[in-house]
Amino acid sequence: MSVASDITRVSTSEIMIVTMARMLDGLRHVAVGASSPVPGSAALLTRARSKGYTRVSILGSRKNNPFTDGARELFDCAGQGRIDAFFLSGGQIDGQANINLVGIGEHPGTKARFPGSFGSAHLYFIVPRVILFREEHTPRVLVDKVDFVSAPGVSPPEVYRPGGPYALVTGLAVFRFDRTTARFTLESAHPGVTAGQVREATGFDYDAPAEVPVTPTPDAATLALLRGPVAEAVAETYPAFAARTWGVSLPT
Amino acid sequence: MSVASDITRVSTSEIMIVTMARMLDGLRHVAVGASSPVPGSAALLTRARSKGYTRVSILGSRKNNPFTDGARELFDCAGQGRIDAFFLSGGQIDGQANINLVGIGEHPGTKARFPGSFGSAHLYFIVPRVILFREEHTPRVLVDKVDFVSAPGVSPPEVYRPGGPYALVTGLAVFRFDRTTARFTLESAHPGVTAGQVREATGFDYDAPAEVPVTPTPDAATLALLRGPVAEAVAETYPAFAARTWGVSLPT
Amino acid sequence: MTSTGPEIVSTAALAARIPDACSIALPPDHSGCAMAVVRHLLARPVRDLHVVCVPAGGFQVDMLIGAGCVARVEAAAVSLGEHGLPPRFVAAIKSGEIEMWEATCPAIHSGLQAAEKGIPFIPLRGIIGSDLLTVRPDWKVIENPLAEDGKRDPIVVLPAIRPDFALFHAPKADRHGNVWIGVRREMMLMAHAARETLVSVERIEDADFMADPQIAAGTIPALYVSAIAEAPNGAWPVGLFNTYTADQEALASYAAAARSDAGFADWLEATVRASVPA
Amino acid sequence: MTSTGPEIVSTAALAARIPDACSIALPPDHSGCAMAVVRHLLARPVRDLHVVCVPAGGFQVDMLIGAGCVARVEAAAVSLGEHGLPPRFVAAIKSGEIEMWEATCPAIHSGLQAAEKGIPFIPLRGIIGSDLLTVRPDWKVIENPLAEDGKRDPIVVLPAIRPDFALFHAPKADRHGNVWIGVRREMMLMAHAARETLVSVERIEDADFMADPQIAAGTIPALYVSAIAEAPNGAWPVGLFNTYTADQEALASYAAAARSDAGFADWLEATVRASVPA
Repeated sequence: MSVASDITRVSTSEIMIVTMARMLDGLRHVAVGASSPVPGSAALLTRARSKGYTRVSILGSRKNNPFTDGARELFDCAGQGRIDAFFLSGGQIDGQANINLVGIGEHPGTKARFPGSFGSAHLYFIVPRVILFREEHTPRVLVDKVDFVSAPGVSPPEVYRPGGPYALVTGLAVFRFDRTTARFTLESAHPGVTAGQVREATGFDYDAPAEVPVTPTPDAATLALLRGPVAEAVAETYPAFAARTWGVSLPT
Repeated sequence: MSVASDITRVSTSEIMIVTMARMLDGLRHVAVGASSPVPGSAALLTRARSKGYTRVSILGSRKNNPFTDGARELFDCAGQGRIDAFFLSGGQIDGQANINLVGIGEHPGTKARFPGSFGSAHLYFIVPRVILFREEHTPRVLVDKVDFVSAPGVSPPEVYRPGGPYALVTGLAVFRFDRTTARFTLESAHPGVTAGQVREATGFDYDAPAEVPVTPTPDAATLALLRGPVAEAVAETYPAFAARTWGVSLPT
Repeated sequence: MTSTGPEIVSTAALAARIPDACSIALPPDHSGCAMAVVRHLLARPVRDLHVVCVPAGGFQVDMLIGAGCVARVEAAAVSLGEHGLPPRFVAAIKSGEIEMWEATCPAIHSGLQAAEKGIPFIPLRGIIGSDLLTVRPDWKVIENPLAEDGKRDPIVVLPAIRPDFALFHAPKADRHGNVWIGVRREMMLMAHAARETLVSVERIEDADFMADPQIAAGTIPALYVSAIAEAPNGAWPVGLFNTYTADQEALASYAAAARSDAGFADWLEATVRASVPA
Repeated sequence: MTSTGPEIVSTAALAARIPDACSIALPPDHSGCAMAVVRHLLARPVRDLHVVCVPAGGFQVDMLIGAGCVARVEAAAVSLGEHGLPPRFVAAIKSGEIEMWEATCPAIHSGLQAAEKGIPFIPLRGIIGSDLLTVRPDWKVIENPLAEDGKRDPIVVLPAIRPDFALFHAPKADRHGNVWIGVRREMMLMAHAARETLVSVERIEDADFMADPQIAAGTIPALYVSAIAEAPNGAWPVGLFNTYTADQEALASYAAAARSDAGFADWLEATVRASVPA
């Protein structure tokens, strides 16, 4: 068995990538923000498995950025309903799926300052399937209530909102989000992580089944695809990540 | 004396061109709509006399159309305050400088139908100096009240209106427009036309001085410029007009 | 690893995708008109189109009206330019056969930009006091909600224009379905705003326009394009920017024929016979 | 017969056109940053800028803040990307030295488009329920004036953003002052929206970009450009699209130095000494 398909050594990043890729199956167009290597890898894996049916647009990529109308086009394209999935992270994420990309403490972030809201306050409303991701899974990040709402998880019925949160993928677990109850449900814990550890690491309340499933690990074929051609495609946009994760560098 | 500067044979088109060109002196940017050879010639004459200071943008011209953002750019550019003068005509023009580009009779034009309002309903408000032109000077065209207001001559004070009508140039005469009184004043009658003839040919009431001046005819230098290099530049965009007016055809 | 692009089909198949009673955005004569496709629509004939002229209609719109394809025209103007008034349009207006949604050029562009941006309305300066407002009840005057306190600032708001289809002709497409339109970005706006975009092109090149920064700058990405047909000389008898000029003789002959019902009928029969084999 | 184009000046003269307390639109690190010009602003230093990041700020904004040039930042984010948080920005936020106008990317683009179109406001979907509305009192929620009768449809409206200046770097200009930016049309939007546009370019070519349909498609017409400076490698240390990549070592060294007041002061002194001869 080659290293490329050694399923006994799967990294946390790979679990996150494969989990997110499953959530993209069958979608027509997946967009990824700049500096998001894990979602970017998930999207590229989905595209590879879809035999090209799934279109992937990665901001900051030269080869995988199809836009020709300037920086506004991603948002316009989403507004036209042409983007099916997007990814957002947060300095804080709370139990109602509110995300905070601005800072801790009084605005504008006197205790800790994050970069800012980027496109979240718009895309979170517009893109049908927004997948939240954050590798760090601690009560510091997954809080009961965010200090600043960059973008809210749910909206009153009169607010135009075709999109919203779909799931939250961390380094420990996978949650699904229910937009009607505005609550997360633990879907699975990653291999080697107990339900109790997830509960302890999470600062917000959530629902969970009596028996918490284990997050599926990728099969050998998926791993081979991910560590082979997908890793190479990832390296074009995220060279540092591809080198760190798979020891892959760009073909010259 | 060459034909090119024979001031004894000046056509009505040339009088209109030279008159309008005088109204453009010192302006930074003059725009001209498609299929408007007389204003287009005036703008190109102004540019030639300004030694390039005056920028001319002609819709439908290849060489004199500086726009790269699609058909909306002319209007956006005007909205930014970057266009100092524009030209509008009308199937009907009335004494308050209302223009009708839509039709005669009940809307949508059951008695006579014109092409439509084009950009008039916007540009008439936005461009500081809008020059109205129509070679036909009859009570049929210059009416007391237009049947359909494509764009009004004046607006109430609360309406944002940095622009509006400046003058009306016809085949017989030149009028100035006063935006505060909403009335035309006869400025001059073309050579050989009497004040009485103008009054008789005009369907709306207007002010006039006791002595109506004669519209100045171009001097020999201006005529030579117009019939020489300017006519050649005109031929690029308006070949039929340039051939008809000056016997000029495009250099091949 | 490229995504599935637009389908490559015949001009007939492209026309067949346009159902009766849809709304369709068409460019003006001097931009890229898909005349070879339009002739299939004339032959069928398609019915009850809502034609959105971007922003003015010309020969293709007059032909479609004459062939009975059009229920409604939304336009800042319809004109044959140097060839005068559009005879079938004028006749249909007078007979009341078509509904006319008067507009002004920037209102069409702005409405399409609103659709492009996914916003339900967009403001536009001017228009207040124009009779356009009396014949366009869907346009409204509101007070600028961001005006200084106590200051009146009435302004027109227009609804987004989201056509079911955009149909146009361009110089070239690449093997992925990217379409080059150069500075004619009204066609890019149409493609962004419309639900589906159908394009005929002079030629399909075995290239990747996105890989060339200069060509990419004037290219509509394939993701906006549903289907493409190769149609050399496909804009004839009007011209195609940077490619060929209009066939003035054919245009003049149309303008003359279309002056009467019988003349148009003869023109239509000959045109359909010549361009759409039975 | 061409019109008088923008003036060709030095980078120092370009910087000198930017007065204290003006508003200035700047592109993000991956677009075209006029770093050679910015170094003159750091050396002066210009004061009290209102910086509009289109839509996010990076190294140049952090440097300007560190040098005391900035009173206010309007941005969807400020970030050094892979080089982490922008230290001078974070320090200035914590000390209250700069005022932060939080935004979200499409709000910046939409505000500039409103200025481009000469409209005072523009709607944008989303945002409702975000604390952005509490810290941006100039953004308002209104009811969609074109909503179906009786149907509630709250929507955010944003004021137009009309910067006094746009400043950026591009690969090339022609002898008339037309500036090629390719697909980086955020810079064209900036040029349309700003009152004056100042551009540095890698090189000025003895050509007419408008005469070549492929180049014209990615070109900002000279009429929007006030002045141009030739500055080879002018985006360094950040990269320039299609031209050169970022100098990661120089960026890392900045990010490290800027972590402390003293480290930034040393970096600034060395930078000014090296790039702006006394």
